[in-house]
Amino acid sequence: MTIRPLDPVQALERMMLIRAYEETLIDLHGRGRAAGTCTSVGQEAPAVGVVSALTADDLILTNHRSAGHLLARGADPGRMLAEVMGKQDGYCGGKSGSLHISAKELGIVLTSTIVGGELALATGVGLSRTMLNQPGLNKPGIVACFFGDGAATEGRFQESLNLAAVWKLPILYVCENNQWQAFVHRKETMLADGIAGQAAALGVESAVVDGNDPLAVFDAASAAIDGIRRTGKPFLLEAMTYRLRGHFEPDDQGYVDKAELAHWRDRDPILCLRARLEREGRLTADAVAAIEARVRATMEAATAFADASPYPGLDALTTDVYA
Amino acid sequence: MTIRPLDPVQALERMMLIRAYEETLIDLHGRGRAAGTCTSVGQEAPAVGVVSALTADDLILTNHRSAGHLLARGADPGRMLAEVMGKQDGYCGGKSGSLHISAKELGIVLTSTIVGGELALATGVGLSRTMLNQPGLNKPGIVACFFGDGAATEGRFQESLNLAAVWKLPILYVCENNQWQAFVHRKETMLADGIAGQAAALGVESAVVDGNDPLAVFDAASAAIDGIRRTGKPFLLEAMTYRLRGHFEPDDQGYVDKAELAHWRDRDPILCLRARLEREGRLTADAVAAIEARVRATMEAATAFADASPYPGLDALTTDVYA
Amino acid sequence: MTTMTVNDAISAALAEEMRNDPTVMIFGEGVATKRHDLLAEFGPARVRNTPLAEGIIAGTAAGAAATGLRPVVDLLFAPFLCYAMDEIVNSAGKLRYISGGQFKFPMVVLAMTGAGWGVGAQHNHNVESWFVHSPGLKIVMPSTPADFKGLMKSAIRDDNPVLVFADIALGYSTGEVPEDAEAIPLGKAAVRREGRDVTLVSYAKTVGTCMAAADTLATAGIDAEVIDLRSLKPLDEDAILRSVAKTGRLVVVHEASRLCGVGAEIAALVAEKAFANLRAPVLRLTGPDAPPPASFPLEQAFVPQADAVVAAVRSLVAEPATA
Amino acid sequence: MTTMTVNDAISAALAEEMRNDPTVMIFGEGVATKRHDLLAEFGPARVRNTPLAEGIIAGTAAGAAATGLRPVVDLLFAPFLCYAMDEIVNSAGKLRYISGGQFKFPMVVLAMTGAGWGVGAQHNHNVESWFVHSPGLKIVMPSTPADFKGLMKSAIRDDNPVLVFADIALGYSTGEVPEDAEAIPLGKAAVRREGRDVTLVSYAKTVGTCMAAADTLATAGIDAEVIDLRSLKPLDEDAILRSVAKTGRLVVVHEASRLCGVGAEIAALVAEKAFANLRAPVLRLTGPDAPPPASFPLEQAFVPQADAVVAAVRSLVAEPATA
Ligand SMILES: Cc1ncc(C[n+]2csc(CCOP(=O)(O)OP(=O)(O)O)c2C)c(N)n1
Ligand SMILES: Cc1ncc(C[n+]2csc(CCOP(=O)(O)OP(=O)(O)O)c2C)c(N)n1
Ligand SMILES: [Mg+2]
Ligand SMILES: [Mg+2]
Repeated sequence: MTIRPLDPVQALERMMLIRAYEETLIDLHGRGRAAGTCTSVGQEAPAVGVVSALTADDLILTNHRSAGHLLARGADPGRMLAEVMGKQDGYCGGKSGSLHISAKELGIVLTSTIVGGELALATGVGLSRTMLNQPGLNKPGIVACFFGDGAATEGRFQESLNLAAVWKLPILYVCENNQWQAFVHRKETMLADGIAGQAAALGVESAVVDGNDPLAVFDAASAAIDGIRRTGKPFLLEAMTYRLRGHFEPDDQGYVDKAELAHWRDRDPILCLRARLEREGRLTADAVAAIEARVRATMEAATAFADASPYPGLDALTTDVYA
Repeated sequence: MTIRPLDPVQALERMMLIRAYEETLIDLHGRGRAAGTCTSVGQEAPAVGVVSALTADDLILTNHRSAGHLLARGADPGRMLAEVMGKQDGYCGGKSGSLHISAKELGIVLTSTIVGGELALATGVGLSRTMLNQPGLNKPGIVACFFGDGAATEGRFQESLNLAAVWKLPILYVCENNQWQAFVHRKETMLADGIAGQAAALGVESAVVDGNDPLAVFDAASAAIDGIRRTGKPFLLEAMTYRLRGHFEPDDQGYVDKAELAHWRDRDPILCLRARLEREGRLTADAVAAIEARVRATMEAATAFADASPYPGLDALTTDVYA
Repeated sequence: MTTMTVNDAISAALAEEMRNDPTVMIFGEGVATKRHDLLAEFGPARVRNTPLAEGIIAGTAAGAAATGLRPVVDLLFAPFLCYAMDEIVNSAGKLRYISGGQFKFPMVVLAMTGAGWGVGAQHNHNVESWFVHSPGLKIVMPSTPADFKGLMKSAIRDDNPVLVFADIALGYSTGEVPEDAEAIPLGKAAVRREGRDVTLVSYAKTVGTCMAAADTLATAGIDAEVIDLRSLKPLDEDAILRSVAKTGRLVVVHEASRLCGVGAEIAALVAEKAFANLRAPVLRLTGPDAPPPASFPLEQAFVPQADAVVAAVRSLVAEPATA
Repeated sequence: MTTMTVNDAISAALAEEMRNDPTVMIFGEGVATKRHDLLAEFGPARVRNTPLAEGIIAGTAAGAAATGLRPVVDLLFAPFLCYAMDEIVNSAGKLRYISGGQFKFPMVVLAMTGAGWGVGAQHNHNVESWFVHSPGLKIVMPSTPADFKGLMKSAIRDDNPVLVFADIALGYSTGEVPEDAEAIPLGKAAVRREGRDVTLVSYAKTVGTCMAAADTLATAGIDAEVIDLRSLKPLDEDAILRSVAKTGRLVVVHEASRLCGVGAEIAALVAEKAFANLRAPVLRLTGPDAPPPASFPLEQAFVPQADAVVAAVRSLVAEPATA
């Protein structure tokens, strides 16, 4: 498996699209046109870094803060917005809403907004990769499971990693340690500064990475995925990052320490990458303007699409309950 | 807090009583006079070692394999047998049966046969120790929570230790790592050889002790309890021991490796302590005979008591549901 | 009389009971952040944030309740109770009985439920009937601020585990609450409107639906009695039977799904104990047997509406009397 | 025809379906140890022991089912399902709907339940009605070896999550099973005995109770029809309504507690849809609203007995006909 390097300018554009998507949604919410949602603002780097390191056959599980993962995988922002707005053309026909969007065609399976649900399901998806990767049943691929630092305090974290270790399941666990768990700071819920130590105790190898640097994340994820494909064993990647907005919309972050917020605002992953690329002469003001224009156009088209999509008919209330 | 030393001969007698109790029960079961039960045969040392290191104010939570803990705490074997036989004079009036005997008067609270239940409840008992240990509400004491290596693979293990660490709860977690989890060997369910590493990752100090040596267990438990009383912080003691009989009665242990069983039979905690005391000249054949006679008499009286106890009246079916 | 919202009524009850009894405390995910008034008044020992782990939160409550405290835990949304079923059902609900009455479990579990937020089936699922089916628990689900306050007070004072479900759509609804509101006894329904022709039994938000339907029916000369159950367990069977004895017709209305719901219990109760009074089939208007959808129009369509209640009643009154 | 026990019928169904379909597999605590025949035939990849962690077992099944496998999981005893409620209810039951029909969940959950082992309320609790109330699931609870075999086969082939509850008292009961037994469709009740005077509806062990009662009633000239539901969801409403249309009288009998149980649903169904046919009150004979006790005489008293069924029917037949 050779891993193509991540083009930093493309990564920047993808991150800017994610940010613009979330800002569009915040705006729609503010105008009463979308339900409350948990945004990924500030966490664009693990999304783009990890997802770029996957191949088309790999499967993804994610959680309530999933827009970055979906968009990094190439999801259509129009269908995503439509889903959040409960429209018929949403990925789930409007039945999911913002919190558990899955997109089978993209290999985004089983998004859960039960915190811990993604961890409980991931082992099964890993198991099916292993079982179906046999003569006559070829289904290659590994599993990437995104979850938060809060999810790591649910017992399912231990159960999932332990089973993956014992059964040797090809799972890349990606913890986006964004320092917050809804309205509670991580320091209030665990003594250690992160969760990698627990993985080690369960026999799962791990690495901690700067979760605001998409290139570092990509490298770490690529190395981890390479190991998973070679050994079949799970790996935990802990990306240290920050939730720059509140837990969900609206949330004034009144409970957040101002100094902490300022510290992390200075590390905004998009501003940092952009500044670095400009510093290194790899990005001109024109190129930035071009990206911004493309992103804006994409989001305008997406909004128009979602707006135009009808609500599902009332008969949809009871369809899709049973297969 | 000064800890009195454990009298090894008394420890031996207590262990022999526990063994005799279980053998009585096995016999009763074989004759169709008691329901199936999980015996503590082979695990007498952690029971006697830990419980002897507690004071009267301390509280105990235990699990389905609790006879040793109860008897080490001074429970009446007659009332225990009566409980297993579903009789009115059992500790729980016959409603529990063998698997979840609690005895409030002895500070044996909230026995659970849901594996993991003891861990989930222990934090609450620890919390009440902390909250009620205040001016005007004096309730001193720490909590000892016994659980198995299997329980440590339930996510409640992580959740319980993590909360105890974060809230600084005065809990001695005692894992009786007896190598088996019903019909599954520990090696099939976890990669590490024990669970102490997980405690460390959660910020809980721990120690591993020879769980077939009651004196070593007593020393380790005493040191741990001393630390808990001083710091208020939880501690995990992992006692390496072995389930010498099957999971429950009857169970022919056909699935158990013969060499493993032989290895541990040679380490039978009662035979080992007895041999050692005899070797050291601290126990004569007469003394052993006297102990055996006392134990036999105790169990005969206990059996007679349980036999004589009536079944509860049918009105008991719906009493004690609500307070 | 003061006018207050349901949310404020809950807070007021908590504050008053915490003032009255030093063993009352509250904890849960974000509880100390969100209830900063309580935190300010009662301090961080009695008002606590927890790790994100519903099982250990509920288990801690059960363990604490059995050993001297009166904990209130906020588990946020009803579907999250799935992570705490063992602690609520197998421990809090059963251990009193299993222990033969040695322990009691004075604890309160709070959770929101119901349509109104538009985030779908993993936040909105009306599962109250599970707990009505389970022994040893009490369940309240009020519809007015005064009832929330009075029933919360009783729930906290009760020596048994009480689940309090708050319909999310009612959170900001207002109502009169007596200044010196006393505790309202658990297990007493309220007749919201007297009537002769038909009995409408409901609870939570659909009580309002029934009141609206009754208004419409009145204009057509049909006189509906509206009963607000308030407590689902204990259930006020007398109030239901008394009303049906008078009206001879019954429609039960709730948002929870139909099969084995509270409406089934009430219909069955009446089909047994008021059969001779019944002049028409017993109807249930409930949510469909489907997960609640996120999409706003579907979410609203999930909930029984006043015009459906009116139509149901008209169909009964049109029915030829059979007795 | 072969004579076999219920336990053997379950094993036979598993083996046949595993032979037919390479994606069928089974795992759980001790499954590979206890089902050594399956292990020998299908190997350790398809027959697995797991760590002691019901949540991740069920979650793994759900994840695997959504991505190409047909897992069967054995969760041992019904109360242990409390640890897996999130995975069963919030994931397996809802994620198809939430995803707008993108995924399906062909999985089977096995558990034993009911009086008979004498070990109390944490091993014996009939919670089937919880799952009937929950969307997206199917539930079967057969009473004969042939039905266990045929319904297990259908459960494994079904594309939805199916829970199969095995009444522990029936495990060693025997019956005729056709050699080339075909799958029995889910959702079809069986009329075990035809009759004109009263309909007895039941499932699992109390079907036998009803048959015995019917024999006694026959000697008194009362002709009872006995319906064995077999599937609790989908429920064979037609079979029930057809019978009541004929007999005009209904007694529902089950071991599960009364409130919001399956009996409530059936009584409510009939009170709505067969009201005009009803000639007498609808009676339910159920276990009490209490945890199941361990004590043998109490445990037996928990379960409705034939003489109580006879008395109930006599009270109905004596009742003056109201239609
Ligand atoms: C089982 C469960 N408990 C609580 C919640 C409510 N909730 C949603 S997100 C969240 C915080 C999650 O924290 P973390 O896992 O760190 O993810 P983050 O939101 O920080 O990305 C909480 C408490 C939930 N959805 N599911
Ligand atoms: C939640 C739950 N799952 C499964 C069981 C069945 N069971 C009873 S004891 C046991 C093994 C427990 O192993 P461990 O914790 O190591 O304790 P040990 O029996 O070895 O003392 C199992 C699987 C149970 N009682 N509770
Ligand atoms: Mg977080
Ligand atoms: Mg063990």
